[in-house]
Amino acid sequence: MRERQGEAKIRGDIPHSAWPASWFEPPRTASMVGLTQFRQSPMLDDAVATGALPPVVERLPDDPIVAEPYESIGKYGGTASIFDGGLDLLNPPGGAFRVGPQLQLNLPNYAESGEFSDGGRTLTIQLRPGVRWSDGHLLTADDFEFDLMHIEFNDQITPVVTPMLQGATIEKHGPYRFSFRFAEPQPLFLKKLAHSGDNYVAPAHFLRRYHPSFTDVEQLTREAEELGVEDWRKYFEVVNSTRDLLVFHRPVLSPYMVVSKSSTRSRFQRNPYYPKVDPEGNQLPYIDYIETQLVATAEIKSAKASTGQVTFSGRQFMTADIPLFKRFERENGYSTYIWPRPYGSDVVFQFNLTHPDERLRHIFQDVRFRRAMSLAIDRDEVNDIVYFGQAVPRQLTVVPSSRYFEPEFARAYADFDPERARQLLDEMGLVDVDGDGVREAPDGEALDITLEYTLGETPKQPTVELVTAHWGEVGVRVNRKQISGALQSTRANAGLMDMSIWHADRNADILFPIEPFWYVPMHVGQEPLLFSRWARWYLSGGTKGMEPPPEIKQLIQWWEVLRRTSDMEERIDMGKRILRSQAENVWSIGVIGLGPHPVVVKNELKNVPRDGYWGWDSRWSWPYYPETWYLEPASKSN
Amino acid sequence: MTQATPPRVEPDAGPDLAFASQWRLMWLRFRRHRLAMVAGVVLLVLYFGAVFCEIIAPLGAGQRHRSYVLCPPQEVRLVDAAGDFHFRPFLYGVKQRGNPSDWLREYVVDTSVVYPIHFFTRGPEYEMWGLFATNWHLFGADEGAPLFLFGTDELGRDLFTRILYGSRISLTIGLVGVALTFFIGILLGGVAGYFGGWIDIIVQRGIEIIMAIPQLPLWMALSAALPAHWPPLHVYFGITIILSFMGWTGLARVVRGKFLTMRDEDFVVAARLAGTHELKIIFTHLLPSFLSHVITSATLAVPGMILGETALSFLGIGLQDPVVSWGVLLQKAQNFQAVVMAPWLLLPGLFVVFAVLAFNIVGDGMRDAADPYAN
Amino acid sequence: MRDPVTNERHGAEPLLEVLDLRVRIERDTGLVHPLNGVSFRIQEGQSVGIVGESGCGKTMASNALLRILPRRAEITHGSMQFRTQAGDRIDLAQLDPMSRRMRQIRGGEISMIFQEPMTAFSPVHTVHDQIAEMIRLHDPGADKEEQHRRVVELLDQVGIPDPEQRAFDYSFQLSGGMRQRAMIAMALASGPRLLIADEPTTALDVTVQARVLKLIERMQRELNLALMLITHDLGVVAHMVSYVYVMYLGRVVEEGPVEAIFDNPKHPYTAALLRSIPNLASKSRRLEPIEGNVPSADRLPTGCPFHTRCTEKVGDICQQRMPARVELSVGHAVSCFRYTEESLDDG
Amino acid sequence: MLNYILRRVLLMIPTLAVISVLVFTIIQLPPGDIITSRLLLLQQQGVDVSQEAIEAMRARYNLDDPLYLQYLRWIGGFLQGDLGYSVQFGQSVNHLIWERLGYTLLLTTTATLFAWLVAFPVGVFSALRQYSLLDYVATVLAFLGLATPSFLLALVLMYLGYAWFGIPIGGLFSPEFAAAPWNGSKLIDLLKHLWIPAVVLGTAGMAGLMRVMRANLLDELGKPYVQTALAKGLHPTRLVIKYPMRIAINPFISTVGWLLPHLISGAAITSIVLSLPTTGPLLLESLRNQDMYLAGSFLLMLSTLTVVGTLLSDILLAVVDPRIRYE
Repeated sequence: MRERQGEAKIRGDIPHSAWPASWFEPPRTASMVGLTQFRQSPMLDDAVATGALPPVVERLPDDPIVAEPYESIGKYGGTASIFDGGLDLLNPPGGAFRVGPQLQLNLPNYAESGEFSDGGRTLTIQLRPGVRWSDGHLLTADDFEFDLMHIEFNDQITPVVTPMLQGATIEKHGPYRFSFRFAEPQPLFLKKLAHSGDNYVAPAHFLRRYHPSFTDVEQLTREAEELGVEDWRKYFEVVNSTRDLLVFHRPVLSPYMVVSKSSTRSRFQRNPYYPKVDPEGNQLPYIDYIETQLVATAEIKSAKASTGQVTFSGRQFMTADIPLFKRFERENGYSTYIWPRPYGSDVVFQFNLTHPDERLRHIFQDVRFRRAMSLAIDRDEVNDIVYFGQAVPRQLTVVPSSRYFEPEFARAYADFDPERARQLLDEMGLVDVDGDGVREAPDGEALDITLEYTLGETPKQPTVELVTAHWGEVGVRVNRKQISGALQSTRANAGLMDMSIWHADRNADILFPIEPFWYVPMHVGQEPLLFSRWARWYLSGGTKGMEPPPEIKQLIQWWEVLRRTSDMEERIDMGKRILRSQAENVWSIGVIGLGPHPVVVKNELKNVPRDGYWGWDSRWSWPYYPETWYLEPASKSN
Repeated sequence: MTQATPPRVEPDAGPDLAFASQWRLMWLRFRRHRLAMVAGVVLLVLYFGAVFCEIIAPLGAGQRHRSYVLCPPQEVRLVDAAGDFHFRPFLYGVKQRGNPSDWLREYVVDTSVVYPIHFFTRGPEYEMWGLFATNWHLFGADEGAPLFLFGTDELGRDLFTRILYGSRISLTIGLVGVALTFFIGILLGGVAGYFGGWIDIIVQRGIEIIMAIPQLPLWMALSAALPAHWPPLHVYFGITIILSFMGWTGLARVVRGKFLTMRDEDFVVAARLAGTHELKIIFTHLLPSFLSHVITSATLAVPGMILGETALSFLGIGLQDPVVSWGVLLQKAQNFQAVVMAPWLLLPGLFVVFAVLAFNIVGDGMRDAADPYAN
Repeated sequence: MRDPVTNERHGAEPLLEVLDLRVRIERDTGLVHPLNGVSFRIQEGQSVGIVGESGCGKTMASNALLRILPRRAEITHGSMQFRTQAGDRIDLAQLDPMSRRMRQIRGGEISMIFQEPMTAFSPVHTVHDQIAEMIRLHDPGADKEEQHRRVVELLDQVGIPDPEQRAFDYSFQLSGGMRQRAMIAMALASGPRLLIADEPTTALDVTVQARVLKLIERMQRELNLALMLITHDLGVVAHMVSYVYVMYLGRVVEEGPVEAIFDNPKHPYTAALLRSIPNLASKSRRLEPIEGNVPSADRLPTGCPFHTRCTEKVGDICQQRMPARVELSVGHAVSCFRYTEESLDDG
Repeated sequence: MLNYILRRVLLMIPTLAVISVLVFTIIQLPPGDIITSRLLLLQQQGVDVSQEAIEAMRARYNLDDPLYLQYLRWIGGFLQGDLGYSVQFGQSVNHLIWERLGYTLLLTTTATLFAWLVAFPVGVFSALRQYSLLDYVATVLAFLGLATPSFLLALVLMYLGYAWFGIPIGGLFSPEFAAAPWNGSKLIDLLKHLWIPAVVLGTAGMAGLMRVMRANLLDELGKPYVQTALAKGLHPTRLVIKYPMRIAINPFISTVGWLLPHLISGAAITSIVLSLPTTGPLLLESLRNQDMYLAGSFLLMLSTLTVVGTLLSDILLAVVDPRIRYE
């Protein structure tokens, strides 16, 4: 039916050859390439000439990081225009580590290395000497220590500590060498560090001035009042915010820093201390300026992108927008790249297995019900109507490129078999008593299920409409109600909904082992509804929520092993046990995975890879070296 | 200026006669307002469609066609590609052009496939007014025919059919809402105007307060407060109540003003002296005396309700699929992509405009007709 | 004022002579004929009454004179010869209603007092403003001070106390009588020669009515104005005018000196009208309202317009033909088959 | 007069008090609160958010206090001119609102001017030439304007503006001018963008005003004082201007005070469709997220504006209409 080749590609197996081989390895440095000469963007020449900036060699680290461009050595200059809220697409954070292009690796970035010892209880990080903040200060172990001790562990600023860091300490071995010491083995912390960019580092030299541990609280309070913020805490938040940079010019590690900002527009300029160069010794990034514009709605974003108004965009676009983008490609001088979303299922249907109402809980906990619901879905129809037939109908499980993947996980109860579904429902005693075409609960009362959901990210609305229609065809009526994000969060957290949906991210190797919350009740949040009260039980050490049955306790057990072990084989084994349980029990129901996502790239923007994964797991563009993208100066472009 | 005062009614002629002749006069005057008559006919047609949508619609409202997603409107033809005339209308087949991996869903007419149109034919089964099941349709074509007079939506559902079904909700929401509005408006406005004093002050303040709060936030808050598990019918009434909650203030003001001026008129005073109960005075003496005005206002208030329903749907806080209403249908059309790639999705908007226009014009005609001093 | 002035053509040329005036209005409901050949005449300084029930076309006739008919009304026939101050005779029916000439005649030569002083004044302009405007329009030479002096003088003349203050009141601040006095002052402000008073007292209290009428009478006498008093109230006419036209459905059915009309009404309609007036009917007699209503002007009866209500019909002829005008005595004429030749013979 | 104003101002106080309670209720009515929205944001930034974190944050923002306390805290600040701090935007509400108010005012003024400049003459003409061709055309167009949902009109105009005139979609400036300093060509660029929202926002109001003007004028034209003035020999054109129009304009005046608050919130839908940097979308956003201080202060401000606007209108009306003044 479908082109084999196309299928292979869309299945998520973007081959290694899609990207430069060096992207899969720790980056080389200037000395390894043999670079001795470095160049800078001409826009900085004046500042260097007048002495406002030191020469480029002095600004770069001792041994600059070499980033290899996707296609070609770029040219300096230009202004990229992007949507507000998409800034990080061109301005990736400068963290110690970064995520590899296939979402399996965590690669050193500003760190030279990170090594676990003591059975995963100690992580020693060696920073590259001479990496600087955008104000010229050196990045040192102090900055990590400050973040952990004074931001992460200050209960006024961060009310609750990230679980992995609870009880951790930092030990400095020198300006560029330090160790995290954890209370228990945290071998997955490196993945976390890579995925979260620059979350665990802060400019200590700058922030001390605004922190009560270093500056008089009363003075801070006074200053807060003058600024019109409520207290020193909020004041610190504003100062430290990467969104409110303008007033304070908080130093950054990313390629760009803000120069002007209003509530609707902002302008960013290259960071003169950015520590990376291209293989010819040109300091990155290539593009001098980024301008962002605030656009309120996704609809206008896609309209603007389709008329060629932005250099790079993709966030908030929908699969259904693809024809629009394709239609105006030539006319408006851009290309539409189709990047798959690395999600186990674009839409995952979750019944509330810990529903407060015992009647419904009983039905939802019956594996026959969940299997029947999964078998009743005509995934091919969803694929045809919503995905142009170009995505992968599958059960919820990890993406195919994952080391935890087995094909049978994706096939489990994913075929369309309404007869079998009806049979299963009949077996359960869910039969249509009054002959209105809708099944009643075994007690003869109406089976009243409401699906509450919020939109965004993936084609949720059409999928929900189709799937509930499919369920209606086997006699299970599900009411739908679209609710606000805020409400989704409250009700999912509290486990109050009958059922809900989300997009099943965290199904690639970078996040699956850390947060396998689709499969294990280890997290309470807006996304997973299915296990909420079991998860609360687990997180509270058995004091709150609801005690899970043994099979669920088994899942938790496996995960406990998985997250602590440094043995890769054991980790994969545990992961597969967990996923096999999902394939057997269909804890939640997947429909279509690896959905095509439109990424709109202006023709003058070069070095953007044709292929990539688009989503939370990859942090969108981050693994694909946006710092090496450049603007071809306007000439006759084809 | 021919001193054309209406015939003075003798006191013993009784109010009924005056009443009847007032309506007759109104009708006579209304009939002369040609535009209003046309608008009236448009409304009748729309409501006819709403009442008999199951029969008129060739397909089911929820019926999907997976190979005709966002298919443009198809032409019903009498003349074939060769130029020959046929008495039986027919459709040509439609197929997608190009490769699915082009990502462009474009359709071309396939003249090699012909689907004749049948009248009074069997089609998808439905339950007429929830009373009995049947499958008779006014017209239809063979299964799989692209009988999409207004094209299809993003799930491949026939828009013509859905607009018809949608009119049932959209056109009644106005009527039900206005009825509610008027109940509240007349009650509160009447009470305030008739009794005056502190009751009046309270009602007046209440009106002022409600009018002072911007409409959208009130809508949002109220609709967010509708319980999640409510079935569609309850939501429908909930939305209607929300819409009416805003609407009554204007009418209450008018009614209050009328009552204020009328409560001291002779016939009211006479009734009061005769010991008639106050409420009875309101309903038997005051209300009928400006009923024509009230009905005219009602007609003019319906459009606000219809538009309100679409605005709520726009904000995603109104009715939701699977309920089919014009607002729900328009939700799919509210982006640039629809305007460019599938403009037929805007057709429900045209129906909204038509209905609202017609109501306004009819109301205008009624106002002219009801005004005894009209030229 | 009770000189038996005849209204014949002999003697001085009349100030105004209206001949066979017909007006037609186009309505959505069809054509309406409010005036169907009205003829009357006013001499300089003479006061004339036009009497009839509501709907008989009295007001239409005065509006036709000033050419301020409603938009879709038109004069289809007849003439309105008016002798201007300068001595020219012009046919008002031929003038362009929008023309400068016509506007000069309105107010300047012919002034009007309307029936409802409450609404006849603009509510958002002061009395002073509106009277001064009248002066300004017809005497462009008068400067602000002159205007003010004359406004106060006029108000004083019509008997408004404290005119300096009252002039700057709005109409709704004045009592009904005061308003009508102000209206009279405004009508007189431009020094007209013909004053049309259209039901000047209907909207007033009885006690005030007499005083306002007295005022009109006084002003007419003092300024030697011609007065055209339009009213349904024969009682008013009796005291105010010397000559009376009785109108019915857009026609004059009887005309004559006021004594002749009152003492010797010929037309059954006139007689009926007289019987329905309280202060003229003797105390012993019962009031007799006229049977039935005035037929609507869009469905005029055939023949004599009054036949539908007439209690003294001559015969079928009444609903077949229009009776001719018959002069019974000097200045007293009637249109009724009872007095046409054949009927007279019978009598 | 002074007495009247004083009495009205005094009456405003209880009204505003009730409104403030109502506004507070409106924001509290939907389930959930700002913390949940704030969490969404944190999660986007990659911060771990657990139930414990939520509870801690609720405590920090005093969301566990009794409602009346929360209300008192909010209204107390409001009375002192402190509109509070937007949790969602991380800025003071005063700052947020002021920043967008400029464009809102610009848009509102343009839309109102457009509405009045069209509605006024056309309405007058329609009334003077009732049932003429132009009257019919104006009537139908006005009804069309009233009948078209604003978001549809905005969408279609936006597309036509792009397809026919090449006006870039969304916003008030072309990209090349957005960050540029003010100069002539930036102004022209602004005007090029401005007309679509101005037309969309103005249309419904214009249509309504046109009908009101026509109806009022028709009413007034039938009044006896028009006959009086005509009988005075006044030229008909001057007459219409001096008398009936002068009175027919009063309803316009009585709505002047409401224009701003209505357009600020009413323009929200259009602003969302056209992606305009006005206050409307900000208000909706804050309501959606239950950003208490932003939404609450905003709403209360609008309501106060409406109440004050009504009073101003009434005073203005009393100034121009002696009937009200001397009541």
